[in-house]
Amino acid sequence: MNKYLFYPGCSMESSGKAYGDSIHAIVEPLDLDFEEIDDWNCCGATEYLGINLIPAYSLIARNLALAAKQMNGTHTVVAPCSACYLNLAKADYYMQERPTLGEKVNEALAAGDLQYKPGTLDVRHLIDILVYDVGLEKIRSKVVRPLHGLKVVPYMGCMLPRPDYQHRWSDHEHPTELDDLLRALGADVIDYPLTTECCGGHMTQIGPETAFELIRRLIADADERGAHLMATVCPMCQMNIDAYQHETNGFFGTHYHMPVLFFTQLMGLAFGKEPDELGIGLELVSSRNALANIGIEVPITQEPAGPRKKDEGLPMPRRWTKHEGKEAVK
Amino acid sequence: MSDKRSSPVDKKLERVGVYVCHCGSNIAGTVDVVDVTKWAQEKLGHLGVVITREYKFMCSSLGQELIEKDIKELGLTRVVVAACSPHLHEKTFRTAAKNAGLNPYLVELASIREQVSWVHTDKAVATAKAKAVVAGAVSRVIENVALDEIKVPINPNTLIVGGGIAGIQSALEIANAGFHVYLVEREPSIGGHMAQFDKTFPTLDCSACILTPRMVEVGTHPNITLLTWSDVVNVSGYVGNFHVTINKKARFVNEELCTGCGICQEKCPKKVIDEVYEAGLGYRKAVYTPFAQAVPNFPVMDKENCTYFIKGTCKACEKFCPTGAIDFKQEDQLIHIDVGNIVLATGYDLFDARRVSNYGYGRLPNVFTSLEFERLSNAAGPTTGNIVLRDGKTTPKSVGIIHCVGSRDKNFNNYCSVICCMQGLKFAHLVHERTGATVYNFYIDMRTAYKAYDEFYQRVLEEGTLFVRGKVAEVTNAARYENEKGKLIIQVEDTLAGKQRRIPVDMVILSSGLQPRHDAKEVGKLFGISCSTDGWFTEKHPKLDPVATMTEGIYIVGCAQGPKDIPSSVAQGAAASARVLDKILQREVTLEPIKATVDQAKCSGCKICNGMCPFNAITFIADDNVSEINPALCQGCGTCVAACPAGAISGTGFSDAQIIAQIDGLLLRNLEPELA
Amino acid sequence: MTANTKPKFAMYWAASCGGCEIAVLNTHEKILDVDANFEVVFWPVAMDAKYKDVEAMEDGSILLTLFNGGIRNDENEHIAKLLRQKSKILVSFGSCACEGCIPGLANLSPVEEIVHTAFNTLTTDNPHEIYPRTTFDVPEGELHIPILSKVLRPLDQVVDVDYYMPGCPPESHQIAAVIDLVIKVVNGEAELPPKGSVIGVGNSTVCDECPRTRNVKMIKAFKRIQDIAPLDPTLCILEQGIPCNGPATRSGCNARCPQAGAQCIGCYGPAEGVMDYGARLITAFSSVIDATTPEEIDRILDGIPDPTGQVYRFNLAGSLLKASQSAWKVK
Amino acid sequence: MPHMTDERVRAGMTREEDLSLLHEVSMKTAGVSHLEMCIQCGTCGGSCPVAQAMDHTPRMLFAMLRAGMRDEVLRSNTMWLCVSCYHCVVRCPQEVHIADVMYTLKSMAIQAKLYTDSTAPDFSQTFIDMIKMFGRSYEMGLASRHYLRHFPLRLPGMLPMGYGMLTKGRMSMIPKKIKHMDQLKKIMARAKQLELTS
Amino acid sequence: MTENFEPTIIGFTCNWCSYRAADLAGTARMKYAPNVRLVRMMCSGRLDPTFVLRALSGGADGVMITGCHPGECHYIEQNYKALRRFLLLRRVLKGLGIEPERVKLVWASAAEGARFASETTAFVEEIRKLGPLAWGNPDHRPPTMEDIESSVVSRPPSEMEVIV
Repeated sequence: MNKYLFYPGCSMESSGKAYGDSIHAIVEPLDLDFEEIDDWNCCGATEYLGINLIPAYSLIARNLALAAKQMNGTHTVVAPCSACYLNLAKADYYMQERPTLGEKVNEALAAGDLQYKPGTLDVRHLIDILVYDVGLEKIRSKVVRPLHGLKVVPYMGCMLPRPDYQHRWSDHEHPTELDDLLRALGADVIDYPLTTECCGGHMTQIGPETAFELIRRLIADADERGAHLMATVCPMCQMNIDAYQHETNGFFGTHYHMPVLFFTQLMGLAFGKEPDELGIGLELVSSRNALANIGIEVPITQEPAGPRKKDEGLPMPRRWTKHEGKEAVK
Repeated sequence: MSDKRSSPVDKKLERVGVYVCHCGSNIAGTVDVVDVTKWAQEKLGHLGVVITREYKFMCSSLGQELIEKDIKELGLTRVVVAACSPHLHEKTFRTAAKNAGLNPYLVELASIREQVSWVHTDKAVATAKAKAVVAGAVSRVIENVALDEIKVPINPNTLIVGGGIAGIQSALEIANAGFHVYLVEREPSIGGHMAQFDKTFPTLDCSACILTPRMVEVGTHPNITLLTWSDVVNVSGYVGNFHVTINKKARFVNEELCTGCGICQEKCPKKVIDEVYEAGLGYRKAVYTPFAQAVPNFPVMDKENCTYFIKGTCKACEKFCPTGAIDFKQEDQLIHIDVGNIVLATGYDLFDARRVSNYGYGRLPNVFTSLEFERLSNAAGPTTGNIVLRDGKTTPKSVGIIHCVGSRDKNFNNYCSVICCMQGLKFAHLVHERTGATVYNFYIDMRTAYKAYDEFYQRVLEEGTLFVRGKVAEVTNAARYENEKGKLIIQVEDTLAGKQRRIPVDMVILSSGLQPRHDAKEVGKLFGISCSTDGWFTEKHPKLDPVATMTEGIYIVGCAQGPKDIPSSVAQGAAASARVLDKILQREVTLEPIKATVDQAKCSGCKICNGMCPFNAITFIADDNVSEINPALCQGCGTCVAACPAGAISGTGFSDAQIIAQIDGLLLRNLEPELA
Repeated sequence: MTANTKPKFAMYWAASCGGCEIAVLNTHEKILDVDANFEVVFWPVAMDAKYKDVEAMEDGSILLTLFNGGIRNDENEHIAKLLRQKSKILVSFGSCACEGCIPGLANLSPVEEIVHTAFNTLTTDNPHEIYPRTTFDVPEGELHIPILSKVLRPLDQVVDVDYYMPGCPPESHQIAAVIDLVIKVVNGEAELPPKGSVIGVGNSTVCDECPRTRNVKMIKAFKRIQDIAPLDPTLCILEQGIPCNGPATRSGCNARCPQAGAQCIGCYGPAEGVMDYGARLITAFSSVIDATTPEEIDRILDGIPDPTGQVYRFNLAGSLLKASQSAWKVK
Repeated sequence: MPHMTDERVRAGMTREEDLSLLHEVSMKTAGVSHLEMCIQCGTCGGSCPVAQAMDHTPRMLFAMLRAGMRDEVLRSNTMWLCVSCYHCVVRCPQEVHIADVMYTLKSMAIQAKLYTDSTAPDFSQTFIDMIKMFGRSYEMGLASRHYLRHFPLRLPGMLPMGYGMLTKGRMSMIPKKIKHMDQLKKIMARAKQLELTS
Repeated sequence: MTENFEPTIIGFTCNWCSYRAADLAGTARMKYAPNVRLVRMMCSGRLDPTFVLRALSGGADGVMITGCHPGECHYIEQNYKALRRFLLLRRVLKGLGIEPERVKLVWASAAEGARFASETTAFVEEIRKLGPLAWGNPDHRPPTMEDIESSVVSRPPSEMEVIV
């Protein structure tokens, strides 16, 4: 169960290098075997779908076809980037839902001696594998330096839990996977209502003012809630919030300093890895001050608010989780 | 082998009359009725068609007289009417035949309106298809046999399951007519959801004020046996003769001795959140009556939470009970009753608003469900009627009421829950009246389609409630601007203004929809009735028979059949009672003679049919090594007929011979005598 | 030939295996009653006779003809028509004549394929691929062999039949009883049953005569008999998951096969009034399946490897569809 | 097929033609769009994080599609602002594939050359050009080409960022290229043909 | 030959759902292909495979069996029995060289007039693609709408044809 086909995506080698490095660092302690899909190409991000239909899906499907060829012992493709994950999952799903699309894409693939039968592969995101396959129990057992005292805002981003063709996530709006994982690392996880709000996506490139407003909402709310840093699962989110924070501050005349790290970097730290091994320091908004909180092992100063005493007010309903039966939180 | 062998030699020709209806231009507009008539005369004459006629409206009294006259004068032994669907006028023409002395089951309808003229456009093609349909009907009617209706005696007692307002109404109607009713309720008290409400729309009567007298009447009625804290566990038998087993759960309170004084509840040290009656917003004790006016007024002990049952000590209730009515040794008790009819009034469950996670219920404290708000605004509720936030003290200054929560949404329930619009308006009025807060109602479509409902909408408009047409996208506590801090922000597209709006409020009320009881499927199975895709019990006919079900003698009323408000539930309760009384007063019930029978000479006792019948109509007689079908239990589906490997089971109304003949006719294999 | 006042008797063997003839002889002494009460005028397997002799007989002069075998070629058809013409009572005798039987399974294949299989497969040593010809010129003139028809037909699809006597072969005790009856009729001591009756059979199906215990059947898997060891000797065979044709098959054989520990394969054909035997078995087998999803049902049905052969082993030629598409499509 | 002018739409032109636009959009969308099921509830417009900047909310756009207002729809900035966050998609009570419809409208607008601001289409095209050249995205090439053309004034403010990205190795001066570019090119060429014939 | 081919199809309907769906399609004036002629039964559980065989051997090119959705049977669960028979019947037909697609099972509730209409039209097209069945006689087309006008049904010629 621990072998997977791996689709890194373009950013893993460039803007999201820290993500790539930190994934590399945690794979081994968790007994995961990630086999990179040979000669994969860019998934087209959100750009191609808005130009042509068949070419866009053929571009994505080439990766699926290559992965299907490479299947041995596993039919699961792992993508760490939310946009790649969504594109791959989407192509697989729509080729089935609209058979004519599937036929045409396969006709195009045939020009390169490839073919893909939709439904052959399971396309999953890295955090899905970590939470549901590896399990929080195992992750907890690898923690040697708990992140006690580090106030983290879990930021899932939008393209991961939505549209969720295969019903993999606990919720579309307030999924708990990242919260649970960060909690397993010992971090103080802040309830972040904007966890699946958009970071602006490609708007930083084409409509910066719109994008700045979206970035502002995210960092302002995180700041308001006293976060030391944000943890993300997506290179695009990291890039937008990190690299454009300076410009956003300039645009609004604000002075936010909200570092944003990949959740895998935090996992690496908790597992006892060294910061430089995990790409820490590659972020433009420095996390040095934030991480000082673990470096000096600050004791837990603030207990999370305990259950409300009965006489204080009216009782709350129990919280809903779609995956009540699923082995997520042990 | 050849089928020649099975058909009797030289069967005497029947005398068949074929009547083709124009239905004004409904049929004649697309089908050449005159051509069909002539064709039937020419091509089907050898089968015994002696007269064919066309007429403007066959179902008119003149049309019927035409048939009656021909039956008498021409000695017709079979009649085919090519007109509309049998579901519309089969009865009409059967009655006409009966009036003329012909067995009504020797009449056959050929549907050339719903299945031909209304669904096709090409006249030639439609005419040709009409001919085939008529040919099928002629072949079939020749194989029809005269049938007699079946009569079964009726037990005058009635079982009503569910003690909400629909069940209460139904019970009282029957009991007042002088017949005995068993009313079974699974909660400790009758009253149902209505007992939880504060006010009822559109007149704003106090719910308890109008409900309590009815509850008391049920509790004291000499013709009603009230069994609360009880479940129906088994049902067998058939209309007029049901045998029912009821499990009366242990109350741990002796009903003979208990006076309902309430001391046990007062002394019980264990406080439990009341998830049922108080909708999770208040507390009760481990021994409790759900509310002050409960009927019956005997408490029940909640075994899961009682300290004595958990730890083995306490017994405070027993110590203080003045009459010694507490009985920790009480056990569940099975009660067997016989009844003639059953009314199911099992009600609804409230949609679980936590599922709409973008509305934040369960995450954001000041988001409330409709049922919570009912308790909040109820003078007998946990806040004695003060509308406050979840902190228990702050009065909201602004309130948003969201309609269609979980309803009209393919992600949840795809139907309209009917009551939510009026409920939302009622809440708006109550909030406005009690707190003076600014109230917003968010709706997709305002549905106020009954007497005095739209007037209530106008009244709420007049009171200054603000209406925003748009399905709310989300409720969030993530403030974007200064004025949003500390508030719940309702984000919505105001579709009439064409703009996205963010409206900060203190409190959000979700007008949650209704959904079928979580165990509706199992209950349906227990009583032998079915559920729709949505999960509501299926009525016999959605318009013309809304309280009866496919199983004779079983009726459905109130929200068990589908979402509805109090007036409609009451009307249905009464309607079902009228149907039950009708059955009781007839003393016997007439059943459609569509039944299966086993030819015992042919039956080999292979026991294949015995597993086929969901109504347990087929019994195996071990001594004779044959199976037998109880005609009163048989519902006439014909599954066993098709299943019998020996061809030993035959079914009336839809016999093999009839269906085969119809297939041959439809394929025009009957246009000339088959040559040997 | 001396004048004989005894009623005349004939028996003929068309497309069949000959088992029916053996079954008649297997009635032991009863066969002597036939001789005592009838004049045997035509019985190719038992005595020499020429078709010409039969052709010369007066129409209706034979009282009783037992015709076994299906109609597979023009010779069969000619004799069937001839015997119909000459006989008062024509009995369709045995499963082949009644419903096609095993030879009828050839109706699953086109006739060329049948000939090919017979003359050019591994088990046939035919290196020059010589096939029979229907006509052949010899110095003496032209020789003919019968021409195969494209499908095999039961007797009643070719001529009018008075009675049917199914079974592969009919049980000897049933044959003896029928012979007794006809002798009684001849002597005016009994009356013939109505024309078209099935004779020498029971009223019900095999289960009626089967002593095994039966319950309501719910089956999670169909198996073949060789896959179950040992079979419960007292429990219904179908209940043990083996497709047993007994529930749909006419009684009269005393449930021979189930009594011997094997499933009924259906040689007595359908029960009284049944239009299609296979349909009855389809409904019987599907009725005992304990599953509600198409996938699960399909999985269970996979346990019947040849459904068509299973339900039509004896009855294909006499069924509603009579033959397979490929047999019909032959030009 | 000639497009209806907006004047003709306002004059209430034939129903068949109106529906053809809705149908066309539906057919060009990946998956089953469910566009005809829209009940105009506004969930999409309410959910959209960028709705304030849109000419029309998505809901209005769907109403305009039904009305056959082709040019007005394709000139709208709505689809160009869509950030593909899928909030509207999971909340839509009628399961309309809103985000995918937006992609369709973008491609239709490009084809009809009806977009009012070329920034977005250019960015997409540049991005795709890089992929077609290398098989992978090339951020340096993309950024330099794109910013010089559309945001020359933003460049000074972005210098620290660009510098940081380069020095921290988060942006490469040299593009990465896949091994089988020939195969990818063949696939894309065939796909393009199929798009044209469909 | 299949271009002008108008299939003849027999449809079996359940009195409570699909027959009412057909009625509803009529009341709503939905248009669908005229090739299906309906037989009403009380339940899809009444469907005897004999009926299907009779229809196919009697000139029908396809058979449509309709019933309530699984779990919604008016007789509780009888449609599951129809499903089982249908699945075995299709296997037997396949053995006889009849394309299993010629017999189709469609679930349609009383409210699904539109579904009934669209499924009917779709099935007619599927059968049109398969071509005539012409059971027992490849040269003889089953009676079509036009043939009804002339109304003489030619019987299959003798099966006795010279071969080899």
